[in-house]
Amino acid sequence: MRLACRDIRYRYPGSENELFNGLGFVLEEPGFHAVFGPSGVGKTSLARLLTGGIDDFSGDVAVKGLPIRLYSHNLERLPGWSSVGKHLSRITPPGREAQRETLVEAFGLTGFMDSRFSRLSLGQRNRVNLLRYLIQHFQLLIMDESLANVDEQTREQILLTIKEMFPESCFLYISHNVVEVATFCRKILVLRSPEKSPQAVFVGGQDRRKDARLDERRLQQSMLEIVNAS
Amino acid sequence: MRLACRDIRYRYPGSENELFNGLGFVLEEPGFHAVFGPSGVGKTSLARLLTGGIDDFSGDVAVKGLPIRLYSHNLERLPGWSSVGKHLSRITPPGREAQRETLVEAFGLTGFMDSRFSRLSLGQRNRVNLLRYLIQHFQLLIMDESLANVDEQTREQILLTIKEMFPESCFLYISHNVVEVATFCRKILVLRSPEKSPQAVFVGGQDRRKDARLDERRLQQSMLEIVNAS
Amino acid sequence: QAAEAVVYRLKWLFNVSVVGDLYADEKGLFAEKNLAVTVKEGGPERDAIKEIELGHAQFGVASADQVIRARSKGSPVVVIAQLFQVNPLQWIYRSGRVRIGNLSDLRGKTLGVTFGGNDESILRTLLAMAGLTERDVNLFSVRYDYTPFLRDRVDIWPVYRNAQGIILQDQLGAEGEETAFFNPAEYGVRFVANSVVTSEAMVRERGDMVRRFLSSLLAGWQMALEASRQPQVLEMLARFDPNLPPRVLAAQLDATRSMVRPEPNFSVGAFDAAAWRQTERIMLEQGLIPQPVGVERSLEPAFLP
Amino acid sequence: MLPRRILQFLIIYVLGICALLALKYGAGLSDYVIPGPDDLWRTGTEVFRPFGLDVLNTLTVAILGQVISVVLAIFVGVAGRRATWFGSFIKVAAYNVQAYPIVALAPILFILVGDGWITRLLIAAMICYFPVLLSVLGIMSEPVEDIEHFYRVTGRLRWQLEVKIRAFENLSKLTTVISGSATLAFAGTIVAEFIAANAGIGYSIRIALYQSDLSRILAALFFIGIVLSVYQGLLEITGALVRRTWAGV
Amino acid sequence: MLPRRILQFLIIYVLGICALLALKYGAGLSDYVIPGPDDLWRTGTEVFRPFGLDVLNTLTVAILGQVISVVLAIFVGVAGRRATWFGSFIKVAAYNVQAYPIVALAPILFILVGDGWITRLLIAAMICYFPVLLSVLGIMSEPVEDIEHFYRVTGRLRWQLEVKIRAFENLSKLTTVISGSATLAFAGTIVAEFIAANAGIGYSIRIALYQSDLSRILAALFFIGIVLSVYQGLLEITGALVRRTWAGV
Ligand SMILES: Nc1ncnc2c1ncn2[C@@H]1O[C@H](COP(=O)(O)OP(=O)(O)OP(=O)(O)O)[C@@H](O)[C@H]1O
Ligand SMILES: Nc1ncnc2c1ncn2[C@@H]1O[C@H](COP(=O)(O)OP(=O)(O)OP(=O)(O)O)[C@@H](O)[C@H]1O
Ligand SMILES: [Mg+2]
Ligand SMILES: [Mg+2]
Repeated sequence: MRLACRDIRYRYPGSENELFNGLGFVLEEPGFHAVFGPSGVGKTSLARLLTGGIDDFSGDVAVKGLPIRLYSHNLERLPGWSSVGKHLSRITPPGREAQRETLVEAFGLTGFMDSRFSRLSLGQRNRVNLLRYLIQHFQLLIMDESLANVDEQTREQILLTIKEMFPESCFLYISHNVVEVATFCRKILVLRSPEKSPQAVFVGGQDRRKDARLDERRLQQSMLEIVNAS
Repeated sequence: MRLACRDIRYRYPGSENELFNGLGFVLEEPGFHAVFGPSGVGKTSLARLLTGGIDDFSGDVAVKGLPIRLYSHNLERLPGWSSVGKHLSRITPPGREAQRETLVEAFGLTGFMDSRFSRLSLGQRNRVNLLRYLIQHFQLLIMDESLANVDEQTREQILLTIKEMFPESCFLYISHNVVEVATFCRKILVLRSPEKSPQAVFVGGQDRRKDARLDERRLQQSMLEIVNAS
Repeated sequence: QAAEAVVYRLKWLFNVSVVGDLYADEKGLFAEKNLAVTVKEGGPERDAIKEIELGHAQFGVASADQVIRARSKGSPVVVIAQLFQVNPLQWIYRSGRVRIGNLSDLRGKTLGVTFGGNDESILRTLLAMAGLTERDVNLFSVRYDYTPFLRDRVDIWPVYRNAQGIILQDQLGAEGEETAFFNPAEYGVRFVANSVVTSEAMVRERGDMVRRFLSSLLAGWQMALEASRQPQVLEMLARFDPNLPPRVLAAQLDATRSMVRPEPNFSVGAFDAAAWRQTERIMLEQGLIPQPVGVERSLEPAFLP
Repeated sequence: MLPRRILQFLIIYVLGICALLALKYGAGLSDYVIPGPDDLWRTGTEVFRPFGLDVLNTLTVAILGQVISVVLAIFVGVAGRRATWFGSFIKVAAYNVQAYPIVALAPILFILVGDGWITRLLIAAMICYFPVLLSVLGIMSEPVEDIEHFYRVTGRLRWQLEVKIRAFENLSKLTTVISGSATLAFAGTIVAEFIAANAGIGYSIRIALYQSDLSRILAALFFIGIVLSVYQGLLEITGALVRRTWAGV
Repeated sequence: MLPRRILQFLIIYVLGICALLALKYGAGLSDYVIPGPDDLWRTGTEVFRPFGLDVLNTLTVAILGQVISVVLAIFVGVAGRRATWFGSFIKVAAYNVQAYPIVALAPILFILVGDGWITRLLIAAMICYFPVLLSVLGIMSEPVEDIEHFYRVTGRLRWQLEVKIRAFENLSKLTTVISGSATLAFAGTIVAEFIAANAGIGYSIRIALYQSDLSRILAALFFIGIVLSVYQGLLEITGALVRRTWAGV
């Protein structure tokens, strides 16, 4: 696989400043990666740009081996006319039912399959939404603050499960939590303000997996690099 | 001031299990407090219950010295017909203009006063929304994941500014970030599942303020207590 | 042998103006001639000639102007009887306040007129005869309801003299107001009103049925207008038009009789060819038809008894 | 709720009658312009049964007409929701048909479908469908991004689902419009009866007009109002029920 | 957009005429039932000027009527949006007035306001206001929680603000309904002219009906369609403009 951006320039119509000003990066290995950066730096915009939501930019996005790229974010909703469980089973591709059940379990949602979406708590909604994307066919999934309203323990369990179940896929996880991205992600794309050059740099993370111990020192090192880069 | 709940019982209509099953706590000092607990435990529900959004519960909520209690959350929006700056100046109580300017600055929103709300990034929206509550008259403000989509650095600055500007007021900050609540909050109300008794316990936090150093050991201690309690 | 089904489309609602048609149906005169006739009410949006051409009806009632217009546009319509000898379309006025002794009395008056209707043609002819132009009078556009007349904003108001005319006379009379009718025929304008029509094809191919139908129909009219049957006829009318008090119905029937059977031994249905020609001439003069149609040729007296 | 509705209608009706009577006595108008109370009362009792039956007759046609028009409006609204050439073509067609007053179309209708029951139904449906259509168009042409996104990007957004999502998200608006449009179906049926039928309350109104009998017209308005209030109330209750069951609130 | 709209109307009109002509020749009907092409053409050129002027006359009344009806609908919709006794009273009143067919109300209208221009305007407004009302009611009675919350809890939610918020959030639905209701204002004006005026295209249609002159009616429909397409198109452009400037999109 290969995901390469070259000299991306973009300015929202009606806005004064360029958001991307020659942004470029190349990502060649699958795995659980992150996009990191301060609020307003353009993470969501980049994600939409990579998945076709924005297309009036200049520059190149070259993609190889990632035919299906999905973008999910934390404000999505499920339709309200039947329970979450029914909706999930309707959108499960054939053969993925077992996978779905595993994820429901790991996401701590077992007790909520009979609820309507509108009756869930915010974190429960986040999880249900992410779950339905995970059981789709995809090669790249962008998770835009998809777990922002979930508690840390559940989040950790979810991230580890995802990494275990989809080792071949490519993820871009957008999060504001340094510790988290440094711990769980393989590469962290740090976005910076358009005045800085380059506008994006990669930092290596600890890529922690289930049953693996974490080297505290190296984690500190990653976090420092991330903070310095941003 | 005094905020006391005694034997609160509540079950959402149509749901099977009790959400609150004899919940009780007493909070007697103002300051920046937190409500903490896993996703779905009932933080939002408790907040709405304390501010009048839910009123068909049994048990007592006794309040003294907190006549104006506001609830704000991270999914609120501003109307779209004019810029954020215009909306903010319209809802500023007389005499609070300077305060507003200070907050805009501290929240990192200076450059966005001419934007419409719908054109802001998620974290920017969060901040604008919180800001407008802060300049209102209130004695208690509940912030339900109000900064969930803001990066850590900005969040830290915001929390410190709030604590400095409103030392007399009472805040209940709902967040999933243990480090954060342990660092910045005075008391942390940890909510637990309804089977456990008591359903809520208070843990002390480090209540960090501007220009104050943090004792790493005591922070670790607080965090541990929080995690153990939940 | 089963009765033949026939649809007969009237020009207006069930009321005194169709009393003969109703009577023929009620008394089974059609059935006697082995016809199963469905008598259908008419209305402002109804046009029997069109329905006959479309095959929705076999017989119908139409006014002379409709017939002439249809002929001028090539419709194969034929008139087999003329029901009204005097046009019931006349103008009511409060005789206590308005005086119309001759045509020139119209000058300066507010005249109700249904623009596009027969009464416009008639009124314009009358005005021309009196040497008046539109500027010498006020023409007031008449519509569904009579309020402008009732509130005395209009001096003379077009009505069917035998139907609404009687009702208005009765209502105003109850308040002590005298009314009278302005009848164009008295000034020589004899615009023909309701007549029985069918299609050329019917006349050509189903002459026998046309004869049976018409004889039953006219017999119905003859009988309905005989003074001896008045109570019976009034009873029937009261069933079809239940809202009117008996005295009004009786007055309506009297008025109708004088228009359909002006003399006691007049044979209902006869053509007044001169009136037809006058009607055509008026329409031609007013540009309502582009060229003469020779309306006599569409009158078919052969089926009259 | 239903009794309240009827009470409210009665209040309005009585107010209206009082206003007319005030005008009558104020301006000294005679009984043939505005009938007096005794006349009104007599007529009212007289026509109680026949008008009651007429209104029920009209109601049946109106209900059917409304069903047809709602189906039609949803059909056109769904077909015309897109900003494509075809979508806007459908819209132009639907709008133009509406602009033609029934009175002008009636002759053409009579040529095409003959007279009778069908014409009455058709006219009722035509008068009723348009307002529903406008709402359906407004609702159907506005995406519900935060729900549709998933289905769109995973290739699951068939038009049925799109319509279902948008309808569900605007359920209360839709039920308001649909239950409100009962009024229009009723008015439409009356107009149809007025020009084309020989049954129903519209037909009775036409005769009353023709006989210049305002008390009968006022009596007819009374029956129309009562029956409509009940029908509308029932529709609103149904709407609330639909919302409850579908949305599970 | 505007030329496209007109083109689409022309296509529909021509299709309609062709269907009628096909019926004519198929069933061998005379010119009296369905006029032939030469008759149509002659009538068309003959009435070009007078009908053109008539339609414009009608248009001015329709525009005014629409403005009145939109104002009225918003007024009633705002007053009736709450689920209170008064709100539902307003609604019942507004609904009932609508249910009464204009033909039945016309005598009362004439008594109250006399005939002429005002009556015409009033009837146009009455026919047009109801569909707008339904939409406004639907929109106004549904809270936009995530925006209103702040204003409500800080005691700032005056009714004006509430209305503004709900209107803004449903702007595209509102503009769809309002621009669509132009059609109804037009039809309403024509009906009013039909029963109450001596000017305008409705009046011309009535005369043509009395003279059973289908070619004139078809010509009138043509003019109505063209003018309406243009008016509606302009309204839609205005709507888009309003959306653009107000929403700053
Ligand atoms: N539709 C829009 N029109 C104009 N400007 C926009 C629009 N959407 C976003 N922006 C601006 O572009 C910048 C980047 O926004 P984006 O949503 O990509 O940020 P982000 O990195 O995702 O931030 P956050 O962490 O707060 O979600 C912001 O300054 C925002 O104000
Ligand atoms: N309207 C409702 N009807 C029924 N159940 C509800 C409703 N709202 C919330 N719940 C349930 O009540 C529980 C508590 O919800 P609440 O939103 O208070 O949780 P929370 O602690 O705020 O969670 P989170 O951190 O995910 O926001 C959840 O299990 C949720 O499913
Ligand atoms: Mg973002
Ligand atoms: Mg919550």
